[in-house]
Amino acid sequence: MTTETEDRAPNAREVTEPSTEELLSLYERMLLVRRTEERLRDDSAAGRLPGAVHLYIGEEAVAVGVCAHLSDRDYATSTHRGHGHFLAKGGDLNAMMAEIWAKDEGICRGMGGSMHVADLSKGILGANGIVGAGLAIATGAAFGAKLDGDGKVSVCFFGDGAANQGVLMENLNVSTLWGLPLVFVCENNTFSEFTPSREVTAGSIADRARAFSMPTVEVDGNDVVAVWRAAGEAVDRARSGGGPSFLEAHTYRIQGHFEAEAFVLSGGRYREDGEIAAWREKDPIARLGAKLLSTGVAGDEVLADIEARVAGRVEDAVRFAEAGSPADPELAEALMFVRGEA
Amino acid sequence: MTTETEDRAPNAREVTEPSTEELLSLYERMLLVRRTEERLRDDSAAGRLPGAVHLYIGEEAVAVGVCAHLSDRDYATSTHRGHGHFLAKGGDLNAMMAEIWAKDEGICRGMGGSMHVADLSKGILGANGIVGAGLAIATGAAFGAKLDGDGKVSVCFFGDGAANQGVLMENLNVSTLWGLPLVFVCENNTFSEFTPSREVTAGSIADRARAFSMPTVEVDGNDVVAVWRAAGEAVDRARSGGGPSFLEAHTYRIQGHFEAEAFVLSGGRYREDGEIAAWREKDPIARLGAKLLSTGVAGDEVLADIEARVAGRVEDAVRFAEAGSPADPELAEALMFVRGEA
Amino acid sequence: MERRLIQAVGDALAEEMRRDPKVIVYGEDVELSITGDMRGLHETFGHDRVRNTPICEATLTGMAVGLASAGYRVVVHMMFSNFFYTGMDAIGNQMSKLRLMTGGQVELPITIIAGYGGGAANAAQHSDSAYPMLMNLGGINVLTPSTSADAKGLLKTAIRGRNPSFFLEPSGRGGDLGEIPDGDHLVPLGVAAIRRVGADATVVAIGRMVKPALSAAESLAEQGVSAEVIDPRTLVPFDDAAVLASVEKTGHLVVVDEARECCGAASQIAAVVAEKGFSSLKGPVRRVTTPNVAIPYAPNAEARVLPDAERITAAVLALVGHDRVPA
Amino acid sequence: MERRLIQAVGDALAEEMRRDPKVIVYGEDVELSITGDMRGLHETFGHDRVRNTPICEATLTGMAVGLASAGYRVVVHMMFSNFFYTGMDAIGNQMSKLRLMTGGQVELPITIIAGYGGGAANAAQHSDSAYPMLMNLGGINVLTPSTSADAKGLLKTAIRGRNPSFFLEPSGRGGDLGEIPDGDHLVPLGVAAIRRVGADATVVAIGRMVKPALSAAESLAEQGVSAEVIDPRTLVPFDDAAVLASVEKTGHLVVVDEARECCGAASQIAAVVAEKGFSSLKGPVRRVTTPNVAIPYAPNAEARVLPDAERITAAVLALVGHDRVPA
Ligand SMILES: Cc1ncc(C[n+]2csc(CCOP(=O)(O)OP(=O)(O)O)c2C)c(N)n1
Ligand SMILES: Cc1ncc(C[n+]2csc(CCOP(=O)(O)OP(=O)(O)O)c2C)c(N)n1
Ligand SMILES: [Mg+2]
Ligand SMILES: [Mg+2]
Repeated sequence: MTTETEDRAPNAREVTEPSTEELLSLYERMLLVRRTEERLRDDSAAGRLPGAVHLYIGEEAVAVGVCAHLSDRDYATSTHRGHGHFLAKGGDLNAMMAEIWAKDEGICRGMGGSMHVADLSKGILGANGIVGAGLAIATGAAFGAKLDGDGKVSVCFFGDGAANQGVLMENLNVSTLWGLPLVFVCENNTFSEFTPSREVTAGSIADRARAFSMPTVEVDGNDVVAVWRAAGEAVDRARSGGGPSFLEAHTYRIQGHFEAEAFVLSGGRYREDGEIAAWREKDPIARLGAKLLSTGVAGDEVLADIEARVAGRVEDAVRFAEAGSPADPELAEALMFVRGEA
Repeated sequence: MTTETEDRAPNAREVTEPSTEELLSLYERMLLVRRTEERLRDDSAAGRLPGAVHLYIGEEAVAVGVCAHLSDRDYATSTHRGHGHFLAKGGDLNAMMAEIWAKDEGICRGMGGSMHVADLSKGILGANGIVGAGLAIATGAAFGAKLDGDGKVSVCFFGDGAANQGVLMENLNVSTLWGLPLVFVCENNTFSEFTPSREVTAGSIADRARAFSMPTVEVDGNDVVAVWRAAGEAVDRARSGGGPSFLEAHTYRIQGHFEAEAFVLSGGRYREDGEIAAWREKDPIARLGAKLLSTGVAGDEVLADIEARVAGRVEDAVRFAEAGSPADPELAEALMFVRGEA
Repeated sequence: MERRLIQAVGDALAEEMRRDPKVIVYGEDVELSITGDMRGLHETFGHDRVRNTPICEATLTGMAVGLASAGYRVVVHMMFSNFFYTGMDAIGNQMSKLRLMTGGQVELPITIIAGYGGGAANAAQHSDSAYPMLMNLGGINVLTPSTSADAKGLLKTAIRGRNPSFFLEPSGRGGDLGEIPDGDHLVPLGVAAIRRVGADATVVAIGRMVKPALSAAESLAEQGVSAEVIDPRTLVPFDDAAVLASVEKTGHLVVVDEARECCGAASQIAAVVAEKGFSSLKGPVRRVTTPNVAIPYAPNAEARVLPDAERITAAVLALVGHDRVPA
Repeated sequence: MERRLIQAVGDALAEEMRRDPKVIVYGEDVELSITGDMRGLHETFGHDRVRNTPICEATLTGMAVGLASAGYRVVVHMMFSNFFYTGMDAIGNQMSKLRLMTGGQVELPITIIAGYGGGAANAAQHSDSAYPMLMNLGGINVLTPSTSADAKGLLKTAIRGRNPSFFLEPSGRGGDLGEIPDGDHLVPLGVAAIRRVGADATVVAIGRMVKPALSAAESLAEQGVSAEVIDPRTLVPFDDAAVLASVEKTGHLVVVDEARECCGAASQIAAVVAEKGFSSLKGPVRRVTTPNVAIPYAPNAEARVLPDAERITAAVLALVGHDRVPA
């Protein structure tokens, strides 16, 4: 679904459009996520990464469109597919790559890995390997933000599969009751692992939020400007004390569930190549690029510059990661507790 | 709320009214639950019962109106407040009382107690001390019923407090997807323990089911005929392959959360006496009694006969329980596993 | 000052909440406080700091992680330790792991309070002593006070601490009256208390089991057997040294634990002594625990499965019989 | 016939499903079978009997109780043992207790399958060996096959059985090829297998730990130390007798367990031997386990915490040093 249905928008500010600068920044951020993940895809295939990687390729507009409205003081929780959220929320690329390469310079010192990149200093409360776990964590952070009373906002990214975990309903309930500054962002990429969402999801996910009279919007998740607009309203509402909102972004997972998928499935199939091809046509980055060109916001050179800058950053990050020191094996025992403390 | 809003009722049979016989049976069943529980109330106060008892006084119309449509082959799951469901579904009164008195003759041989009365031979899968736990158990039984394909139905009784457990949403989802013969019956008695529902429940509980396009009815839970009618449609729908339905019965808990409440609260208050008095006016048994008299379905004598018969049964049951043998303390170790088996 | 255990809990909460505005309390029915340990807090500290929640344990434990990450000290009341199962995801997958997983970025000052154990005919779903599974997670402190003073002092330490802690109080009894030192009474984690000095056998008794262990020691004394009773006070961290030192002196170990035997706290303590204190042992170690059963409702059946003074006495006598002939 | 462990699991399922139409399999992504152990079942047995579910572990475990109560034999795939935490309520409060709570009315033939353990850089939330908490519940069988033959035979026994069983397979490796007897191969629960006969020390190794234990025994043999390696195969029920008999012979016990040390399976086994086999022991028992940490992602850090042949060898040598001088 690619309609943008706005049910209710109390306290919403005037809908604005991203400025030229903002548009270019959205483009660059999406491209950074994409090129980073393409590199992870290749390095994973080449056996250079220790663990599994779950890629966000094709879904970049969601994280980038939402996080454009957040500052480091705001909170976000993420999923097993978390590189995009991490980078969009301002996480350090080098430290993320070093993490995935299991290095001591990694953002989690090599203890977390791809599925668990977190940067507390940026409000990134962490990618999470437990489907649905980010929901309550985001609500807790939103509760803290509300108690602080200084306009911080908490955002929870979660998948269509996670939307079937009962914790969704619990957190819709708590956040509504307490008027928390929380934005639910459901990334409906049509799959839970290899199971098509429609086989495991009754009704519409957005309706589950509407049952709580929560301001709810469905948006084309491959249109970064549409996401930016909807998220802007939701974030503003949260900041100004208007309580939680719900965004369902319709998008598509271009890569497999994780990069070893083909090996694991050994020939098993759950989708048609044609479907993937059709969604490639809706690529959010290519779409914004074409729009930037056609509206004259940017010329070929500007885009080429961005491409080059991004490529350089990714290259640097990989070099940084490769040059890092191995993780410290003593950390496991040293870090479980804050030492010298109860 | 005491309106009876019917959203959708596909596959519903013609709405019928209970026959004279059925009306008298509803009356007697409600009275049996009431008089039994009054006895439990008194025996608990007198310190004659080992554990805590949670009473259903005032809510009898719900269990009785629903279970009138069920046979022993159908399944029901219940709550910590389960005596009414047990008796309405045809559980043996003597065996229940012996259970609460912790006797070997108890329906669970004294191993379960008040909060856990179960009679598998009657499809009573058990009262449950874990709020919300009955939901998935009922869904599982409904799945079995659907696989059996012989028209069995599963009913899940749960409270307004339980409706805030995420498992509600999970089971709305699964039962809708699989078209299970399941009837959700939410007993909204306005309290979770000492917390008024409205303080912990955002929106309307029925709306949570409507989000799944599930046939959903809100009904006056103190009007046994209204419950009987709504449940009849839902049960018929389930039996005939029409899938799950949702019933929210609005009612009120006349007694405390449990019988030691006054002691535990030591003066703490969470509701006004006037509220209790107002709900006593809507007593489901008195209401049906008055209706039976005013419509000439029954005269004073008939009702007096019923009263006497019920009193006799309760008296017998208490005598049965008191005369029972103490529970067998060796059972705990003997019963954990089916012996001689994996 | 003499206070019951639940009053000591309330006192500790009030003091810590007064001391640090970042301490937040929530849970089901904490405002009226069904278990009594939070009586009055809501009136004193208001809705922002003491708040009733919906029934949704999975979210209550997960929310604690988020609220702690946002800089608060979180206290969650979960009523009965059986409800840990309901809220187990965030306990097992988040709370106990996130500090390591984030490379030490996150600090989670979370204190979970719950009642545990049997003895009140609450039946299987309200009588578990569900701490062994917490002990196996790593990353979580487990506190089992047996006195009012320890309840207060341990809880204050936990709330002020920087790690997740589970504070387990014996369910629904309120506890006996006990003297509490004046002032800012803190009890460190990981330091056992010797409740009775003895020479012939070491009895390690956990939480509610300290009382029957002491009465067993009493009757053992009458039979000429001198039992040393150790209350570990916290199971994680655990004071290995205190137990090992005692066993070095006595040569015998009995561990009394209300949790079930298999992989319970008694197993852990027995294993530690069999590993590190083997040379001190003059005979087998003994676990006196609840067998591997669900707790039955009937009081006679429940009494049969819960450890009591009689079983403790018998276990000690069986051991000291190994190296002494009764006088 | 030679089969990998996951193939043996698939074979067992297919055979039992063919044998009994009441066997139903469900779980997240069981149709395509992400872990490979259910490959082909959906095509053979269809949607009624092999069914993908939404992601909702709390309901999957609870539904198993209802479906079993309705007369079916339920097999649930839960992928990783870490997800037991997510579905823990019905495991801890229902599945393990309802038979007693209903006075024996209910039978719950439920088999839960999941992968466990580390070694693949899956990090903390996908690497737990979450069976000690199951062992502490009572009322649940815990199966930890180490060979293809046992995987098949134990799983078939569990599915045909009348009690809840958890079947734990080492995560994501498929296992080595192993010979499986022809015909209706069943392995009884509660009977340990002696994987290698030895005289100087008993090494009890659980599940995936059998392999490093055997290679440790190999290198110990080169050093003149003869280790007996026992694979308990099931942790509940546990074959006390086999372990005690071996310790009686060898005088030394090392327990190797991938679960964390505190209240883990190794603690239980150590405690049993310290209780019932004390007089056989010539020295301390040793647990070789994962320490009380979350499993780190970095392979070097992960390798450091997981038990391996080297640590097993060292533990045995430290013990036998007690009563023998190296040749
Ligand atoms: C509690 C839990 N159950 C199951 C899994 C296994 N799992 C990992 S990702 C996934 C599918 C998630 O689907 P969705 O939420 O839509 O996210 P997407 O992968 O599509 O981004 C599953 C079932 C898990 N990690 N955690
Ligand atoms: C999982 C769980 N959490 C908390 C409790 C404690 N508790 C028992 S009854 C109850 C309130 C239930 O409210 P509701 O579902 O409305 O049922 P009612 O008592 O009103 O019939 C609570 C919180 C419990 N038994 N189980
Ligand atoms: Mg998805
Ligand atoms: Mg209620």
